Amino acid sequence: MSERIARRGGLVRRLPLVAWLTVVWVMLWGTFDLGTLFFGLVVAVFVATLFPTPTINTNMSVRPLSLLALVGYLAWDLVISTARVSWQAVTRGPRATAGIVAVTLRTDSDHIIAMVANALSLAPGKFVLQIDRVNRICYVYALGMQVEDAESVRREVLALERRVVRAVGSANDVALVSGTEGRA
Amino acid sequence: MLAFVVVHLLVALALPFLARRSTRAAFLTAAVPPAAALFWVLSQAGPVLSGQTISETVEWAPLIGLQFAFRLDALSLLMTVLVAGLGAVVLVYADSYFTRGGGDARRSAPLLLAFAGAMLGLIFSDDLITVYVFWELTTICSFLLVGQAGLSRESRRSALQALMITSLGGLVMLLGFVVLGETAGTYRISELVEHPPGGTATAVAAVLILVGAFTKSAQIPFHNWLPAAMVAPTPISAYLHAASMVKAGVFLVARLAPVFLGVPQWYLPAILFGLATMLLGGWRALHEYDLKKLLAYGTVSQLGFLMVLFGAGTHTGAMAGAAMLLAHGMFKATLFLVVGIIDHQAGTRDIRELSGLGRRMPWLAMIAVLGVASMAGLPPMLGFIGKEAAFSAFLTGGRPDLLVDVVLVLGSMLTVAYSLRMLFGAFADKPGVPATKAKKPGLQAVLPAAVPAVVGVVLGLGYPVADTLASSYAEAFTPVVDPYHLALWHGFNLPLLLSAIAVAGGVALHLSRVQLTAMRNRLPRPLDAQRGYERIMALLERVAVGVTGRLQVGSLPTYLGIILLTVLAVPGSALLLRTDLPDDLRSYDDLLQIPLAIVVIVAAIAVLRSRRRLTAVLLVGVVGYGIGGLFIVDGGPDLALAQFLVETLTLVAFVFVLRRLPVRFTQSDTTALRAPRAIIAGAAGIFISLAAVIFSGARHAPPEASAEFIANAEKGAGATNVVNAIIVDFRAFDTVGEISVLAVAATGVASLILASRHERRKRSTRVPPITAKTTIKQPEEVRE
Amino acid sequence: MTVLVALPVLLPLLAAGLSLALGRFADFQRALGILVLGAIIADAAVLLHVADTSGPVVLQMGAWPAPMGITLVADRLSALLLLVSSVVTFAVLIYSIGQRITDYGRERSSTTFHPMYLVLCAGVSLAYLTGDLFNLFVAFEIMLSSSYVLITRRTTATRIRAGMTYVIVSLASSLLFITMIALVYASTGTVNLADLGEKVHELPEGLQSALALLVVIVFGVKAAMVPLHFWLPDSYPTAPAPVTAVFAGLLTKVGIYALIRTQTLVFSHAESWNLMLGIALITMIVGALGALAQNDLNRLLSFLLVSHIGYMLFGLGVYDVIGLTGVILYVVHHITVQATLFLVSGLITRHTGTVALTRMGGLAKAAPLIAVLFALPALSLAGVPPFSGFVAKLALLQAGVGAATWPAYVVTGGAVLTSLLTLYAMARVWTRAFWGQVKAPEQDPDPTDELVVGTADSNRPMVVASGVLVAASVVIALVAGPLAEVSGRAATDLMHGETYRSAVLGGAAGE
Amino acid sequence: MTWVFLVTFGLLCVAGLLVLVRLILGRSTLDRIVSVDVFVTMIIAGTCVGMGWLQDGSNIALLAAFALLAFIGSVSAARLVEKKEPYR
Amino acid sequence: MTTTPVKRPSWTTWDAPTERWLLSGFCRDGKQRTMLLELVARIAFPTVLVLSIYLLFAGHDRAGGGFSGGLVAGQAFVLRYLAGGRMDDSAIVSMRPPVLIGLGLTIATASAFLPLLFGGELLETAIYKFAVPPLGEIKFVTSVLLDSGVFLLIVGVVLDLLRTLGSGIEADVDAAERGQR
Amino acid sequence: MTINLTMAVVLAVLYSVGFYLLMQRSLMRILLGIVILGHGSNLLLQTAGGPPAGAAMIGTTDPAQMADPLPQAMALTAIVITFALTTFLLALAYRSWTLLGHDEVRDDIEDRRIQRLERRLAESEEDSAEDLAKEATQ
Amino acid sequence: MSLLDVFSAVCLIGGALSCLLGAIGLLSFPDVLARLQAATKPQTLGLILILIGTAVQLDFIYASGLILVGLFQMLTAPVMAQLVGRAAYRADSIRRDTLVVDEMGDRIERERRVR
Ligand code: NA
Ligand code: NA
Repeated sequence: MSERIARRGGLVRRLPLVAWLTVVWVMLWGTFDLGTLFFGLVVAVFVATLFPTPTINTNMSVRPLSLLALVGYLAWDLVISTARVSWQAVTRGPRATAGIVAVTLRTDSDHIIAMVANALSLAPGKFVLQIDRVNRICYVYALGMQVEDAESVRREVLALERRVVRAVGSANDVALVSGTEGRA
Repeated sequence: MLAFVVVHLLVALALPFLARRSTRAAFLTAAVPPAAALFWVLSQAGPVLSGQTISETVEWAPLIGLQFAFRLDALSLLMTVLVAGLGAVVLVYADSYFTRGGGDARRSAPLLLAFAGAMLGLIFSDDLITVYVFWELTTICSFLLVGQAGLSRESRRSALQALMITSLGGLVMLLGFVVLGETAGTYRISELVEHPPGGTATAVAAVLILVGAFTKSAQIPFHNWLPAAMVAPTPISAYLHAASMVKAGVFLVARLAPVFLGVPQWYLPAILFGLATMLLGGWRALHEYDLKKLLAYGTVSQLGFLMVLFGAGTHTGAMAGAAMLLAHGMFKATLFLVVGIIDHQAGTRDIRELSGLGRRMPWLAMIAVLGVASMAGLPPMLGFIGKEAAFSAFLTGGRPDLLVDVVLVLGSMLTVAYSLRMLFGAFADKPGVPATKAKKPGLQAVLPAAVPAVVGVVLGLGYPVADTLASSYAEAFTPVVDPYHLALWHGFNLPLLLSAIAVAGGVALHLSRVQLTAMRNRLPRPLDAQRGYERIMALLERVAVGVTGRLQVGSLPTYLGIILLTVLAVPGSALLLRTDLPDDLRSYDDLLQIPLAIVVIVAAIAVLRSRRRLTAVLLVGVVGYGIGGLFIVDGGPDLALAQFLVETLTLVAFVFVLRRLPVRFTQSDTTALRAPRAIIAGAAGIFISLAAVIFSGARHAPPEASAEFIANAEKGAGATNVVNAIIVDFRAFDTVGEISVLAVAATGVASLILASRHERRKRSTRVPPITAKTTIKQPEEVRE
Repeated sequence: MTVLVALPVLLPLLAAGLSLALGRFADFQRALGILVLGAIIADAAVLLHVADTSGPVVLQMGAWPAPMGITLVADRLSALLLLVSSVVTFAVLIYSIGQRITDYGRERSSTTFHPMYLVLCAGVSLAYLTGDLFNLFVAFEIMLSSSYVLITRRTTATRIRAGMTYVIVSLASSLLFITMIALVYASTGTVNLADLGEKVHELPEGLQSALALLVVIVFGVKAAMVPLHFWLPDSYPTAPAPVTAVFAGLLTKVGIYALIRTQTLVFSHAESWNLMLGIALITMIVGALGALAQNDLNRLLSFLLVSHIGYMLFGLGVYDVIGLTGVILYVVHHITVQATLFLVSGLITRHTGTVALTRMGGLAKAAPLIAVLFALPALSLAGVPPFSGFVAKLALLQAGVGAATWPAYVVTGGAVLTSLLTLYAMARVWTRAFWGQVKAPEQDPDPTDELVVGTADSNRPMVVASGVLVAASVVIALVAGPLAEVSGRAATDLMHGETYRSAVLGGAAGE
Repeated sequence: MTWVFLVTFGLLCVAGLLVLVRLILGRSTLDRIVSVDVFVTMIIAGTCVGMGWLQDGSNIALLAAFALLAFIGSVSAARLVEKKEPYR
Repeated sequence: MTTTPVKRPSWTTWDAPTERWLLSGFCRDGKQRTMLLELVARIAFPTVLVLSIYLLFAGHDRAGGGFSGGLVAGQAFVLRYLAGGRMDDSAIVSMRPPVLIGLGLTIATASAFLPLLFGGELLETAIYKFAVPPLGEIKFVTSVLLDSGVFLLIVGVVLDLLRTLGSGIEADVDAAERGQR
Repeated sequence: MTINLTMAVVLAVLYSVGFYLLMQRSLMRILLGIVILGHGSNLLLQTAGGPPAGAAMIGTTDPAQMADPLPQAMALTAIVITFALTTFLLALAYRSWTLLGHDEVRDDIEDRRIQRLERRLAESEEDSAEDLAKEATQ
Repeated sequence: MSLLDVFSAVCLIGGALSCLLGAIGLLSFPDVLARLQAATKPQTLGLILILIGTAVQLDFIYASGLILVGLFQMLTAPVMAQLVGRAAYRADSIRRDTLVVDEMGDRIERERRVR
């Protein structure tokens, strides 16, 4: 029953999606005129209506500045990590070591956990091997680490979580991550 | 004439329905059309015998010389007496012979009538193809009549033997007809007679046609089907295998003799094989105990005799042949019907078991005597007249002709001997054999037997009628100054002496029959036609099984290998032998082609070595992506896009299926096969690549159509993407076809995959499966 | 007017689409199929009439002139074959509807059979009509893909191997086909058949012959010419009767048609073609011998099918007007008769519950109607007069003798021998299955397997459909005169490609 | 500018061939899956460079499709491997 | 959102998200679920559909066309299947794949006949241009009808493959596992 | 117009590998062989149009520099058809697996029977020929 | 060479180098998990750099499409990594001797013993 209702849940709820799809359409055509926009809107509404997605409770609020900071951090991280991993590949090669570290996140939302995992996995060197969703544990694989590096890995992950939450998390989550820094 | 033939066949078609009600009505109804045909032909006898002919032509497919051409002349008139006259008689007789309402009766009535119709068509034909059409129809009727319900193995064998031998002849004859017709430019017999063609082709045609005549008329070495066919019910033997069908070959020789006058390939085999057949048939008849078999060998012998007479192609020979043809039909029909009555009433026809029937059935014995007398050539029977003429026919020529006469006399002796054997065997009182119990036959059985016997006597006494008939036919041959005439008395001359010798010799042979049989049993039998036939059929079977067993190995890899070998052997050799490599060879056109090529090549070769399914699939995916890359380099973005999309979807589909299959390939092939396969595959691959180089080097002009596409795409098809314009507009029809294939494939996949779900559903509602073998092996683990 | 040329392709495709979309309505599917195939018969008849009286009917698809667009051409040959084929497909449809109704009841709809069958018909029609080599490939694929589905429908453990053989060999030959098209295009720059006919002759001699031979092999696999035939007897016999009937009747003939079309219009041979004559002889003999070794009725018929492909190759090998006339006549005859025999074999199998001849017996008494339905096409196949097979065979023999070369004589002799062996094979079927003691029907070992529905009755539509085809073959014999005339004219057209070329390319031809 | 493109292509080609080596060596199926994924990415990159070189961007949307494809193929293959028995 | 499993879950099911990311009547068992994948699928699915529609319409002037468009749309569904399992309710209009295939074929073949109504040849294309003031000039090429038929059919084919090779085989695997236990 | 040697080698390898795989018993290998052959033939079709050139897009490429569009269109059709048939064969392999427990193309049973008969005939000489003749002519 | 060209050249060559380094890593690292790091991530960077380098060369109307490609790559690469890594772990196709710490394996062991 609730499914049906969720499905119908007006166009308003789907506005971000429609907007995104319209943007995609316009970017694909590369022509920025009224016609393209109009048809993009038509297509977006068509797709969004024909294939509805279930509602998800997200209290996300985007903070542009923090988001920009996050993107910048990720870009920098990408470059740095690439260099690091490449160095590993060239110098250590087959003798490279690695470890799997459990990190308990502080936030409890599918979205945030997924985004953290995604952001973490974007750069080389680390990625989330497994998520224990119920216990909010991310098992992070880190390349080139030694036994003593486990704590620093945990710290890095939690720092990333903080950045993500600040960029898109709800006020609640922000409160959750700030202050209690570095606790694992 | 066509009308009569058609009426026969139409009535035959309707008869099964009548026969279901009453077989008696069916037989009697069946007798009507032949009788009518006989009366009509006899009513035309006057003009026909005076040299006029009646012709009818119905076009069928003139382009290939197919037509029904009919002609009533003396020969066909004579044959009508046999075919239609005896047909009517036999049909009436058959009703008394067959069990009323029985399966054989129900089957035989329509078939006999159809046969009569086909026979009529045959004897009326004035066209080679028409002859063949009816010829084969009689063969088929004979097959069905001999086999009947095919209950016994013997009847099936005999029917098949008759069918095979006569069809063999028929087909060879057809070839002869075609050769003759194509050489002469016409298939009309009357035209061929008027303008006989010559040359090698005609000689070849003569031989081929003779083969047909020999098989149908049971000449050596094809004679054996005839005695074997005696498993048929007696009316059928009497009609088909004595009076009419077996005459078809002789009739054909008679018909075509004027065409092949003076062709040695025609008359030499006819005379030689005829003589041999006459002797052999007579000799075999002397030792038979089964009355029907005895008569059958007698028929073989007589057919040989007729073959000699007609094959000679002389005026007198033709006269004799005509007379003997008629005589034989009459007496043989009589004797068969008599034997049929004996068999029917006494339950046996073995002469060792029959005794005293002459006294029990004096009338029947009388009739038999008339028949036997004609057969033995005693005056005043028609048989005597014919034999006189026959002896005369070979007296005028040189030494070879005399030799023929000697053999004819020998043959006649044998004829007399087996005639006596038949008569005494059937009717005499035999010491030590108890008198056979037999009911007196009914009038409906005896009368039909009597009719031909009486006709034999009447035509003998009224020999001028027979003479007119025979002369009228013989006119076709080179006219002689003083033509021979049939007569009872020519004075004391050599033929009469020969007749006397024949009779005397025959009586002597009959008296010494016990010694003869003993002698025969001591003689080696190197040539047995029956064994020969069986050997050949066994050989055929052997060859069939051998060839098929060796070629049809049932192995798909082999079949595919053979296809590839054929590609290599046929166009491959044509290409290699007759062309050179083009001279503008380049090693590459775009630098990027090289790395992509390396990727494709390495991945493709790696597929061969991969043991795991998923690895192989991934490697094939890389090949596909690499080719997509090549498409991009080549300037085909649409193509590349499609290639990438399809490759991915293929990969996904493979993975879906691999969920269920084992991780590794099953290795079942022996390594021995690897090398030949690799060689074939490599050679074929190199051939195609070579062909690609050579063929692409042969074109120097850019394609016209493509320039047109580029010129018209924007205005005509509304597309600047020319490839797309081709797909949706210029060649949109291809696209429609292509999506149909997709739709079909998806439907097929559904029907295959969902089948197991249906089965599960069915199984859950029913008893456990009977054969569905679902061994589910848990796939191996993915691990190094 | 010219639209009529496309209807035999587009109508069944449209109907197939509707049939898929409305797959739940059994009666609708049946009615649609019958309606469309009936319409195609009428259409083909009109096309034949027009093509015969006023020349080829040419449709340039999308109004693009010939070398650009795809051209559909109904000349005498294609219209004639289309007509005969559509009669066969129509009858087979009736038969299978009847069979489905007896086996599953009236209400059951079929999501696969009807659409696939219609697509198959479209593919066959397109193969006859198209004037474009690549489109011919598409036609083959349409036809073959639906045949794959039909042959593997309701496949069982015992039959799946056969389906695989069929699919894989066909796929392999399709790939060769595409390769051949690529080579053709590489060397000539066109795929329009009429255009190709002109361009191919600009190639060096060796390339021409290599290409012609490659084409022979590509179509030879489909046509089952020896030694490319092995797949056929292993696969056809295992499909249900109507499927085998239409496969045997049509699919191989489409291969033959393609062979004839390409070898006359595109490539041409100066005199009688000895290689083809040799292949013809081997095909005839190997097929006939194969038939004699069989105990399975359907396999026997399949080998005979192979054998008689040899006749058609024979006429093509003679390569003159009368030879091609013979081929056309033979194809027309054989499409009908071979399909009929497989349908009747289906009736026999349902009656006896087995395909093994040794386990049958007494059918002539037990089922006289089946006996008649079997006997007539059997005799016709053996070339016994006055049936259609005789007419066609006679034309071929005349062609062989008329060619007056030693190879032609030898093959003519082989044709006669094959005729005899065919008759022998048929007579053996008769003596084993129809004569002898009546045997009780065999128990069906696998009731889910459609191939043998032991002791299931054959309802009236099935018998009527078989009867209609038997009647059709009789009619072919009856109208042999006009038919031979049309075939002769068609053969003349084939020998002189100008009619076709100028009809397709317009005034450009002959320059 | 041409040399830039040539160098880029050269580096990509070398990288591609290295990937090919891993693809052939394996050793596990997952290695191969990763290699295929990387290979497709290389082709995307190469195509992109080519479009830049030719100054023709009209078909750039293709790349979006390509990027999607590699992903789907790898995911499905990885799923297959994963489906087998769990750890130990 | 309280997930209190009766049995302690195997470690392989830890990845299951707590929310419903994709609309699906049937969920994969936890073992196969992946939060990240479902998230990506949720975002990518409509995006890829838009891409596919773009390809359909862009085909005339750039690489693409009904065929590629249909395949890309099909890939969207593949992605959705990989992430979320069976997709019985993926759209508001539920249509069995064979029906979609049939519809596509019908449209494509019917579009061949369409020009006849306007006096053209079979499969002939007409180009219409409209000037709609605010949107600019709109070009309509009739062959897009054929392309749409192709598009629909391909989508139907891919969906059918997912139904058969995807879910069908999955059901077989399940049945086999049940049978073994 | 001649195809360059690199492409010729690629074609040779693709066709050889495809043909070799085609002659295997494992249905999956055969299937891969068909896919590879499909790749080979599509590549051949494309290269039949001529050496690499610009995409056939009016407005972006000079018509003189355009690659021949027709082979591309044909190859596109061929790709789709090969794909369709590949999935079908895949389903067939799967069906074979569920029915038989293997995915191999084994030899034909009926053909095997005739081969056994042939071998028996070859071993036994004259005497059995008689029986066979009886069998044959029954 | 304009400044834009220089930027473009840096991006292109840098991207290609990144790809190459990734490929080297793919070849040299000991097990799937490590190779995964080396292969997929530098690819992402490399691709993005190349996209940027190309976008600079093209008209903006075309370059917009490249943004989509980049986004797509960034969205999917991590998912791919996680799925493959997880599969490798589940299928036990990793080298445990190179793992200095495995808190996940420890936990699984612990829970198994408890049970
Ligand atoms: Na069954
Ligand atoms: Na059955």
